[in-house]
Amino acid sequence: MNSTLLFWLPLAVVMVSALAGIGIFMAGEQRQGLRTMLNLFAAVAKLVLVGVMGLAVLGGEAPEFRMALLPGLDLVLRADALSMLFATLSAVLWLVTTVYAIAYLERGADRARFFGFFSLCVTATMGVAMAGNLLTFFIFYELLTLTTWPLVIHSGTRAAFAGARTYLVHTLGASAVFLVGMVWLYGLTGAQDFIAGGTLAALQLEYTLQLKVIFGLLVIGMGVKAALFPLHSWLPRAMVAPAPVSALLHAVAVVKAGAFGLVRVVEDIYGPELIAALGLGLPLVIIAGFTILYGSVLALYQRDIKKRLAYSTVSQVSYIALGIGIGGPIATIGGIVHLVHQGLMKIALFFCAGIYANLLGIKKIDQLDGVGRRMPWTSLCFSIGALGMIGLPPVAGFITKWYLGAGAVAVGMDWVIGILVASTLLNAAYFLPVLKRIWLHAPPAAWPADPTVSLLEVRGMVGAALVVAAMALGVGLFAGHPLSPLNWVTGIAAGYFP
Amino acid sequence: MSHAEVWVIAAAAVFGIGLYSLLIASHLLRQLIAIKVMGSAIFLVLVVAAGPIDGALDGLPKALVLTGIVIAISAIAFALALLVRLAEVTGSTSLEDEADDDR
Amino acid sequence: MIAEALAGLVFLPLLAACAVAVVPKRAVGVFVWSGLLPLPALLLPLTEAVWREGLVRLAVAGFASPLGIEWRVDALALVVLWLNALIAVFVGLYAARDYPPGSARGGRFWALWLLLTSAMNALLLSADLFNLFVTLELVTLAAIGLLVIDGKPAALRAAMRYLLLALLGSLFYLLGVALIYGQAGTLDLYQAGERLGPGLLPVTALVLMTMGLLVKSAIFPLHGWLPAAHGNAPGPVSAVLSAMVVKVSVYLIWRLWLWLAADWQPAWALPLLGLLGAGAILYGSVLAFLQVRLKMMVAYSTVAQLGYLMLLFPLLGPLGYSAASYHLLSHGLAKAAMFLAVSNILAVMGTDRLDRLAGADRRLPLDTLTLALAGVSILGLPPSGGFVSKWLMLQAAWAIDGWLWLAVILAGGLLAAAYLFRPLAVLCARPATAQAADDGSPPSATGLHWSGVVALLLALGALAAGLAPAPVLALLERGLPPGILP
Amino acid sequence: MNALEGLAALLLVAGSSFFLAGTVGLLRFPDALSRLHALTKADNVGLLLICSGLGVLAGSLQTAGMLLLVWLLAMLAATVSAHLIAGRALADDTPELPGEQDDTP
Amino acid sequence: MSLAIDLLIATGLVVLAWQALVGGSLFRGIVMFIVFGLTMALAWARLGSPDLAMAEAAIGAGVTGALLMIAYWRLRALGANRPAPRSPLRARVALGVGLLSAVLVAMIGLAAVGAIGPGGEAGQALAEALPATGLGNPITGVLVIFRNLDTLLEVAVLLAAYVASRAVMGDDKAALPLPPAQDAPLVGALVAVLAPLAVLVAIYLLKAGSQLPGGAFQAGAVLAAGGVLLMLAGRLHPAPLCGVGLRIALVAGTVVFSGVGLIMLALGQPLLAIPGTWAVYLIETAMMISIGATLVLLFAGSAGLTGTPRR
Repeated sequence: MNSTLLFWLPLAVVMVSALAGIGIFMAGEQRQGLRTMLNLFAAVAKLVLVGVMGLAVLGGEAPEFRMALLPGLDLVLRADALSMLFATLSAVLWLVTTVYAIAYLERGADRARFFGFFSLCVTATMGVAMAGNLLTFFIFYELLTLTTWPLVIHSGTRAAFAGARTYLVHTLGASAVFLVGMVWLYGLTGAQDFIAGGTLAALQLEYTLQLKVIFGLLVIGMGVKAALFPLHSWLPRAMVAPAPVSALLHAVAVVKAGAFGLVRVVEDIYGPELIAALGLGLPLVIIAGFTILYGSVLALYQRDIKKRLAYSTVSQVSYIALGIGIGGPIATIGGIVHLVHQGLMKIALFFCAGIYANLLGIKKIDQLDGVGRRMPWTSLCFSIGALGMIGLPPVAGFITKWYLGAGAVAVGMDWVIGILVASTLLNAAYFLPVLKRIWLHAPPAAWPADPTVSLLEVRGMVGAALVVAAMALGVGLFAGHPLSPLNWVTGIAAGYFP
Repeated sequence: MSHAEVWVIAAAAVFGIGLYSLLIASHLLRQLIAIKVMGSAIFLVLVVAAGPIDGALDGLPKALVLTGIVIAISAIAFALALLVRLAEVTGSTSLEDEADDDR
Repeated sequence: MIAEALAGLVFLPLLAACAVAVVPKRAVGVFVWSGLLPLPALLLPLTEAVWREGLVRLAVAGFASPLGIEWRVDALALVVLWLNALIAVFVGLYAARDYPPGSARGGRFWALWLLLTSAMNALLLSADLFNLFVTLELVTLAAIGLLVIDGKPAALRAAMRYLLLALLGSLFYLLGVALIYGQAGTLDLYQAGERLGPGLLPVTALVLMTMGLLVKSAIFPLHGWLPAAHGNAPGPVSAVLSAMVVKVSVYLIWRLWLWLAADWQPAWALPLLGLLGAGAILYGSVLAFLQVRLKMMVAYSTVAQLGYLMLLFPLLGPLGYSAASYHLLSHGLAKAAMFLAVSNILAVMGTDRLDRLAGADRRLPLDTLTLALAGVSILGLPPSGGFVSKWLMLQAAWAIDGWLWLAVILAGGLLAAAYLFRPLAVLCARPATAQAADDGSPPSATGLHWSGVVALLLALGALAAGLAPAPVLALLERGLPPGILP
Repeated sequence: MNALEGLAALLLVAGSSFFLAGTVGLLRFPDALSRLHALTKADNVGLLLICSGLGVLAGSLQTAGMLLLVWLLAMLAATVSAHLIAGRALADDTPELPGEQDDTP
Repeated sequence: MSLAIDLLIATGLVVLAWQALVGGSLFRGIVMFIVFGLTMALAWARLGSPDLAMAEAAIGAGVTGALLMIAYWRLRALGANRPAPRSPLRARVALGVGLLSAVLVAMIGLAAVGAIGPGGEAGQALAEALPATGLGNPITGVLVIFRNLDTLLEVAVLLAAYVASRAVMGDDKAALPLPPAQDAPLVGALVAVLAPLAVLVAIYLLKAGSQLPGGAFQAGAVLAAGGVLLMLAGRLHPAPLCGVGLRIALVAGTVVFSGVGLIMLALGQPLLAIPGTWAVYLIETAMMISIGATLVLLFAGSAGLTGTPRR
């Protein structure tokens, strides 16, 4: 792999969906065929490029794109093991979600605007994944906020704007806090790239208090998007967005960007030893643990399907924070690998919720009676996702919980197991009754809505849901396979705990 | 008291009267005259503060004042055209009555 | 070669303006574009020279500075010259739609437009205090002439108020020049700086000149005339007013404080100027949020953004200096794009009142996008030039532990978010009535019309400024004012 | 104090006294027409005396000629303007000068 | 003795300023302003600069006075309302501000005058460089040779003022109203004498400008005065369109000045260098024509001028 290719590859990966987005904007509303073609071509091209880059990373090389941005500060896009994990996840799920979205919005309005910002949003996610230093991360992190705002207000209703406003208030407020933290950090250390194991060890003695405050600021900055407890309230309100948006947004792009940021801060800036030395792990675990329980309890009370899934996301994402907060190789593996598992499972659930809403007009949980007979395949995917969430063995969720528990014991935080058990019970409490309704209850006389729907739409949406559910299952079953996310994360964690 | 002080005090007094009238006058024409009068006072200070009085006054500030006078008249001429047009269109000759004109 | 470039910058548009005033209507177009388009080309050799030597000097008419007038181009002047050239050409291209060179009103419009461009170039080049007064007057007259070209009553009243205040400002400036000439015996900005010491008189002169210029650049307490003037001006005129005319007097304030008074700056005044800026940011943003009309909102946003330029004084240092100059550049581009987009919306929708613009983005997709992109730069969010200047300013505030300035900059950003996302939300809203009326089939979206593209290009320029600031910042780094140690 | 300077001084004093008379007339007389009468008569003669006095002082014929030209021009302008003002005063048959009654602040 | 005269003129200035700006009717204010202008001309004469005296009298008092008068007449013809007088509170505040500014400027001025060293360095440089140019009058030297960029831009300012006033006018209107022509017999005779005299004086001022006080601006103002007189006497009428000849006259000053400057640059000389006295005369004539034409048009408030009477 010659060096010029290694230089331009990361930029190409990030930019391919941006070009598609601009193309879609230019194409305009009417040319639907061209738009779909552009969408699919860009998604496939990105997947191929990510694949090529993955091979390069496996081959030991580190493709890196560097551009002088500010005096002494560079825009760096680099493909290391961790960024490849998130980049691959995003690329795969983007392709699936595009197929799903095309089917879902067959009769919707303003599709050019939707898909344009949709691809820009993935560009931002890719940028977040590939960022090589905190400044680049911040640039794409903010770009993510800007590109997701139009998606949230897509339907243009009053509720959409209320949700969007809360979303903005939280994210822009957090960005101000994040900016202060970053400026403070750059004030102390100067321009530093992400280096596995952290770069601040030398400063520990001199600036202990300042490092702690900076850590707090950065966690708040990331915490909003990662929906940690006090900062999570925007997530349920942003459910007004159409299903593909809440699927990609709240299962993959926005929420994961926040969690990924937390991983970067803990692992690549502070480094596990410094976190342990400064005792910053414990507060993070406490917040994460509380969020897990808080999210699950609130999910119980939700009657709307998507709201329940939203609160479940709030609690699930905190597993990642929990994992890296506990520290130690095992728990960190559990935390990081949950990045992938939660993504797959949650997107499956959101796809199914979207199908129910779009095809049968079902929005509330008590309308789900007997839907298993009417739509067997969708309900199957929904069940796989739900079981995974609860943490039953064959599906991916189990592996995360197992590693988190083992990791906590290894480090001596036995009480964390209590949280894990409690959350599993709560998950079961809010998912099992739903499954019971779907499969065991008798279907109602007439479904709320039964619009005449083209076969293409049905096959597109259900197909996407099936693919994602299969992947969730496959990741769980073939965890031992060398290319599985689990082994991939074990390799990453090896970098942090030599 | 050499001559310079006389002129400076006169210029200061004229400047003060001009500013007072600018603030008090409600008719724009009066305000434009005030601006022109204040301008003359400033030119006076410019020439007097620059050179020795008994010897030949320094020629450069005089040229500047000449330029200043021509600029002053072009500004006042445009202001008067603007004032007449404003009076024609809105019927008012003062900035105070804020009839809300925008659509 | 450099002398020809400098002469071209001033005399080309000047002679073109004279030609436009003389030739019959059908030939006006040729002279307009031959006066405007070569400007960026003329700047290329100049940029190369400034990059090589850091400073280019030219004694006009061959007489050295105490007697004659001298032209000086350093990094800051070059950056603002580039902004002026870009605005003159791009907003000019936009204006060709509303005021075609062949029309009756077009002749007068383009004569004033060319005079304005030439006057601003002359001002940016000049290093002579009285020559700056003359060019400032020419800029003011040409700008107000453009402001009233449509003859709207509101524009006439705003123009009258602007003219009165501008003339008053010039008087104070002239009094300052009189004092400085009396003390230093020379009118050259840099020579006078060396000859004057931190006595009472030089400081008084500096304060007088600054007061005059503060009125002209509408900084916070003296900003009364700006919203009405920029809000009621025709589209392209409000763009050039906000992006350039107001900035030029702030540029002059910088020249006075950082070059003329480099070594005898009254230290007590720096935080005061900073407070003016902070007041402008907060007051302007709140007022912008309360506006009903889109153009007035953008005008108040100018009042707020000008506050950032005044924050240079408390944050004096290489970081603060390059931050403020970069802000001047990126705000110019972004604000021009925003005003053009707004005037497009005004032209198509017939009104710019927010309560009547619901769902306008369907008919004007391009202009809504421009408004959003320009808003990103005004807000200071990452991929834009605004972010680069905000980032540098935060670091500068950080270096001197300026907690107040840190808070003001962040608050400015958040308030800007408040007043910028509100119109965007309105534009993208789906009014209940329209929903039922056309059930999904959008009204005829005005396709890729020329003026929309020009506005978009300016907005993209503001964003590009965010991605490639390195060369400009390096250039600014080399031309630091004497008052600032690298 | 040779003869020429004596003569010039005499002429200048006479001229200024005529001006004084004209001004007193302007202030004292009741209506426009009588004021015009005072002004046109007294001031023109006064100007002639002063110009000739200066001409004598200046010594060179060319300057004297120029000064007389000044006087002629002043006379021409004075007569025409007096004629116009008188016409206007008669037309309005109002004692004061035109515009006096306008009270724009 | 000379101090007494200075004091007299200085107090005259202050009193006249007060008369012009405060109290009394607007018309009376304008008349007092013209007298103030003439007194200012006296002041410049006392300060030893006849050039400025002539300029102040011709432009400061003469043409500005005419513009004010015609504007006042037009406002009354349009029946513009009389604005309400300001509230007493504002009057007191204004008085305070006026007094404060007068005291401040006085202190600044006195300090400035007190701290004057020998004539400014620029003044000395001017004195040394003047003989080389062959000009006697230092002011014309400064205006046309040493600091000629100022003068060039100043003529451009006049052009801008004209174009801006035309822009304000809007295209629906041929010209602003003018008072009815004075057709009294005497006026015809006066105009027949004064108009050619004005041209003669203007040309004399121009020629004398290089050695003695005078120059393009004073000459231009005298020309303008002649034009205004012709217009008031009904010999010259505003026209809706600006003839080509008039247009060229308007831009002549700027174009000729820039042209000479750029040609010199092309020949390798520094930008705007003036080759010789012939160039000075060329530039001054062009500027005179421009200034005269612009001021007359600003007075007429119209696009152009024509000899034939209005329909």
